[in-house]
Formats: sequence, C-alpha cells, structure tokens
Amino acid sequence: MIKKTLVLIAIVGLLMVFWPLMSNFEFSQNLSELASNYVRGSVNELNTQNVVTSVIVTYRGLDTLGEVTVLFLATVGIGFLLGKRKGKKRPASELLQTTSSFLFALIVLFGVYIFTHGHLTPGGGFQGGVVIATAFLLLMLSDVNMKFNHTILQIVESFSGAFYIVIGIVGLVLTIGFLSAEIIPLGEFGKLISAGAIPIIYSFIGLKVGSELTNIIDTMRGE
Amino acid sequence: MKKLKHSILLFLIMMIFWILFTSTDIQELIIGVITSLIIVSMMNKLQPVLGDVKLNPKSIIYSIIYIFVFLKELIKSNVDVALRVINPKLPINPGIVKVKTKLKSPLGRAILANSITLTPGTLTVEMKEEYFYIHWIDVTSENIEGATKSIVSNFEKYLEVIFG
Amino acid sequence: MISVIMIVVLGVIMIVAGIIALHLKNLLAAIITAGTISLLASVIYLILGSPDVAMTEASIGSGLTTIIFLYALNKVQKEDKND
Amino acid sequence: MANIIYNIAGMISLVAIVLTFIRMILGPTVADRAVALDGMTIIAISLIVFIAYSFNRIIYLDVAIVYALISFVGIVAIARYLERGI
Amino acid sequence: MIFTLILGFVLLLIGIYGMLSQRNLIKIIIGFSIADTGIHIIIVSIGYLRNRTAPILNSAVDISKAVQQVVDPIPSALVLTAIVIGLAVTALMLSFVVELYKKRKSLSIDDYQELKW
Amino acid sequence: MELTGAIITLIGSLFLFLGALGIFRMPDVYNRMQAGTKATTLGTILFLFGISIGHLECGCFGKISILILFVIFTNPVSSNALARASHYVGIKLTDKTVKDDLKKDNIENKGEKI
Repeated sequence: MIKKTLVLIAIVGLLMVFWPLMSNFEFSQNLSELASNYVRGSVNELNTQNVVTSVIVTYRGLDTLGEVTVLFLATVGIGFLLGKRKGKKRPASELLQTTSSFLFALIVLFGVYIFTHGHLTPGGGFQGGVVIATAFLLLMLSDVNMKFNHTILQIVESFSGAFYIVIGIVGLVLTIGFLSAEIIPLGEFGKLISAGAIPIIYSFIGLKVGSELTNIIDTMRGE
Repeated sequence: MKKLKHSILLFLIMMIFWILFTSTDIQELIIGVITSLIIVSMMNKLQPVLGDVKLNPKSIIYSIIYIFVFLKELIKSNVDVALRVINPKLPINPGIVKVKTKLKSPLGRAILANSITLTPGTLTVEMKEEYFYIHWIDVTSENIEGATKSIVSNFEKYLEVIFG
Repeated sequence: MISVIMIVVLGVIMIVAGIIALHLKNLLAAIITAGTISLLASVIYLILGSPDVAMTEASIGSGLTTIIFLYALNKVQKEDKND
Repeated sequence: MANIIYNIAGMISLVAIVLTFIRMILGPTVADRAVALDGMTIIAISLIVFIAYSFNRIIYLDVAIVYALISFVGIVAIARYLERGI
Repeated sequence: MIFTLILGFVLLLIGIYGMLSQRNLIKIIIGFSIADTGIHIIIVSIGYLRNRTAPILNSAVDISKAVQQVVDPIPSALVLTAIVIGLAVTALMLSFVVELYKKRKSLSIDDYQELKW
Repeated sequence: MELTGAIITLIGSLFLFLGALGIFRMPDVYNRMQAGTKATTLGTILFLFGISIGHLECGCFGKISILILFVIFTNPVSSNALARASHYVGIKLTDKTVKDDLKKDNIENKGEKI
C-alpha cells in the first residue's frame, strides 16, 4: 500500500514539473531558420522531393550512422544472450502455407518499392527493411521447419554496411563532406533516378536493416 | 516444367503490381524487371503453387465468370449478415459441419477456402485432405452430401476447370 | 474540425487502452491491448502531417514489437511447461 | 454536397472503431480480443484512406498498404502463438 | 496541436506509472513502450504547424512557396530514428528477461534483489 | 460522378459499422468472426472504390486496386488462422450450437489434442 502511495506521489511530482511546460507552450507560426534552410536546400541543392529523407540521409547523415551502429550492437547482444532450445510445435494450416508462398514475393517487391522510392514518397530504408523482414517472418510462421542460411544473411549485412561507409568516404574525398549526395549527377526533379546518391545509400540501409531484423527475429524464435 | 510455368506467371504478376505501384516510366520499368528477376530466382525453394493454372481459352472465360459469381455471393452474404446483426433476436443456429471437395491443386483449394469464408454464413475452420470443416451460422442439412451441395458445389464447378 | 474530432476520439481510446493494458492479468491480452496504442498512434501521426513517422510506427511499433513480445512470452511459458 | 457525405462516412467508421474497442475491453477470452484487433485494423485502413482524401494527398496511400500487410502478419502471429506453433 | 500534446503527456505519465508500480517484468516493458509512444507523440506535435501539409514536395505543393506550406521536417526525422532504436532496446530488454527467467524461473521483480540497497 | 462515389462510400461505411456491431453483439468467437470478416471486407472494398471513383483525376486507382486485392486475399486467411487456433485451444461454442463435427473426428482419431 505504501508503495502505491509513493508511486502516486512521484507521478504527481512529475505532473507538477510538466504542467508549466505544457500550459505556457506557444506554438510557432513559421518554420525555424534551420528548417527553412533544409526545405530550400532539398529543392535547390539535392533535387529531393521528400525533405525528411534528405535530412536523414545527407544533412544528418552521421546520426543515421550512429543509429545503424546501435541496431547492429543490439543484434550482436541478442545473439550472445539467447541460445538454442527445442520444443514441439504444431504445423500451420494448409491455407496459410499456400498463401504465404505466394504472398512472400509480393511483400518483398513492396519492400523494394518502398526503399527505392524513399526520395519521392514516404518511406525509405528503415521502413523497407522492416517490410522485408516481415516477409521472412511470414515464412517462419507458415513453416515450423524453415531454416535460414545465417551466413548469407551476415554476408548481405556486412557488405551493405561496408558499402554504406565507402560511399560516405567517397563523398568526403570528392565533394564537400561525409555522406554527400553529389558524387553522382543529380538528375531531373521528380524522376526515379534523381537526387544523386540518396537512393543508393537508402537501398544499402534497407538491405542492412532487413537482414539485421531477420537475424534478430530468427534468434528470438530459436530452433 | 511446372516450376518454369510458375516462375513466368509469378514474374508477370509482379510486373503488373510494379506498374500499378509506380507508372510506365522507362526508368521504373528497368528497375522493376531487375527486382522481379532477383526475387523470382531467390524463391526457387518454395512450393510452385502457380504451376497448376491451366492456360487455355475455356479456363480464362471460366475465371472471368468466376469473378462475377464470387462478387454476387459476396454481396448476398453481406446483406445476410447485416440482417442477422440488426435483428434484435439474433437469429442464429450455428454448428461445425464437414464437407468434401474434389480439388487437388493447393492454389485451387486455397481459393475455394477463401471463397467459402467470404460467402453467406460460412467460415472455413480446418482443412484435412479431402474434407473441409466449416462453421455454418445457420445449419440446414447435417449430413455431408447436403452440406457439400449447398456450400461447395457452386464454386467447385468453375475451379475444377481452371485448376484441373 | 473533422481532424480535431478524430484526434479526441482516438486519443480517448488510446488512454483507456493504456490503463487497461496495465491492469490485465493475462500477459497476452495486455500485449494485444498495448499493440492497439501503436496502431492508433500511426493514424494520429498521419493527421499531424508526418507520413514517414506514421509508416515507421505502423511497421515497427505495431508489427515487430508485438511479435518480439510474443516470441519472448513463448520462451518464458514453454520453460514453465517443461518443469 | 459530396463533401458532407464523405465526412459523414468517415464519422461512421470512427464510431465502428469505438464499437470494436468496446469488444476488446469486454472480451472474455484472448481470441475475442484478437478478433476485435483484426476488425479494428481493417476499419483503420479505411480511415487512413479517408484522411488521404480529406487532406488531398494521395501519397498517404502507401501508409495504408504497409498497414494492411503488417497487421495481417501480426494477426497470424497471434493465432500461431495461441495454437503453440510459433 | 494542443490535443496531441496533452495526449502525449498523459500516455507518458501512464507509462511511468506502469513502470514504477507493476511487479511483473514483462508488464514493466509494456509500460516502457507506452511511455516511448507518448514521447514520440509529444515531439511530433511540437513540429506541427496549423493548416500545413506533409514535407513531400510533389505536385500537391507549390514549390516556390514551399517554406510557407509544409510542417517542420526535423522532429519527424528525430522520431523516425527514435522508433527504430526503441525496437532494438525493447528486443534487448526482452532477451535479458528470458535469460533471467532461465536462472530463477520467476517473472516477479521481487525475486531479484541482490543489488538492492 | 463525385456524388455517386460519395454514396458508394457511405454504403461502405454502413457495412463497416454493421460489421463492428456484429463483433460487439454476437455470442461467441466464431460468430463474431463471421460478422467481422464478411461485412468489413465488403465495407472496405466499397469505401475505397467510392473514394477512387469520386476522384478519378488524382490517379490513385492503381494503388487503391492493389489495396483491395490485398484485403480480399489476406482477410479470410487471418480469420481462418484465428478460427483454427481458437478451436484448438478449446474455446467453447455458444449454447445454441447444433453440432460439432471437427471435435467428434478429433476424438475418434485421437491423433490430436482437442
């Protein structure tokens, strides 16, 4: 009982900290200077339709590199922690097996669509990678004996990670900075092949995230 | 042979989907062809479900007719469910019955099960070899023959021509 | 106007779902109810004009997080059965 | 005129979400809650398409497709967990 | 928008309450994910500007006046990063729970008191 | 044309509402699933179709038809998986139930747990 009261007191204290922040908050009417620069630069310098993509991939590219590193470390940690275990599983229904072997192709195709069109439509490497991992998850759910080749997954993951870094360093050598998009001609605004290196970088991120998440799910599933 | 047919059909379906996603721009088409080829070659371990489809004029006509039969049954089933839900007495008489099917190909059986689920008052619960177990919201005939006649045979005669 | 109505209704549902999820005894039911919060949050992001975040939340928050919870719960309860 | 009818349709689907959520709160078993979640995601897809219409951005439709795919896999995962096949 | 700001704070408080008051390890992680969602909603709603649209400059937006028509892209980018990292953290926490369960056969936090002070 | 689309959308949303009402009112899991699957499928199809023919100029017909195809393919599969799982777990059917062949066959075969 005394614990509950202590927790409630803590919550009320937090509320009193947050309340002045919330009641005095003023919503701005215009974009800040930095955001307006990003929006203008996305049109004029990078030829990218989706401003969020240009912020993530180029203007704030180092943050994204850190994020990919965190994801990689989490994969390694989970692989160390969880071992393998056995148990009896019930096979999936025939309808699910038939449908999943057909839907798998369409889901992977949609994932590729998302990360190659990251500069034109919402979405990008992370979302596309998650969709591809979901397709593999569907296969795992429909077939209890499905085994994945971890070597191929790790090869895909490390090669796409390495190429991501290499493109960043090429940008450092050839043009103004790390992960710059202007190492390739920028192309026409609104077409698929435009925005310089952004689609290529996002495709590598998508492949890396997809193989990493497949690895995480497969490790958590056990054998 | 079956596998080759499956690969070609899957490639065509994926290209149609890619064009619907994007447009008929030449850059998009090139990327789509490359992606579809990679995915099709990656999938050779899975079972070739599309290999059973027959490609002659009769089966194509039957599949077009099948779509209209299916849409008619879908609308009928919705009106049926809607009337049951609105009725304050909730007139249901449910049960799980067993029906028999003659179809052999996996895709044909899957489409039959999906069609049964979307038509009036029936829901596929389990598929075991030649028997389907179906939850029926208003059981009118309790033996296998009667249930088969009123649930399955309407679709089966079309699907038998399409999938063989 | 219509977006304000939507945000109020969906927000009330999300708050109730959060309270219910913490009070349910059955862990699987709690996970399903907590998944509802992420599912509706992505609609709210869409109304706030950030479709990228909505897509990420729909795919990661409601899909993969739920599934990872399910796998962990499966391991924990399978150990139970073996004893 | 057409605009008003579209808005009424959106409001009706909002009411439908509330109904499925009440079933999720009440539902005596876990399977009931899963059925309610299934219905809720299908209705939410319609709601997303409605938002795309009313803000006049067809580009939001990609979000609806991702939503449909992921929720399907999620429901299948819950079902497979229930029957101990995960 | 003020409503989503309030919604985010309420979800944050519910999540913190759950983390502090629950005794079950998995319930604590559920509380963490609720608080996570609340914080994301707060950050996104700070970047919202009234009567503006998403920062994707296709034919629906006048490109020469884009600065006056789109919402702030920076909070979106931040939250996108945060969601992915949240998934990694949740997976790591759950694998710790599974390992702890293997040692002690218990999910209650009262059984793990070696480091209590 | 726009008015036609609006009316189709309204009918679709009514079906969605009836499906939700069915999920709310029906007595057991299987009957809830019946209402939830059928009515919401047709409701979603009509809702999306109405919006796309109300706005032919936006060029969204392709994506909406993909969405409709996905819904038709995936919705019955997830219902089937849920129904099979709930029968395996042993959730009881409602008292009005007439017969249960699957349970009878499982007892006769003794291959599977009920």
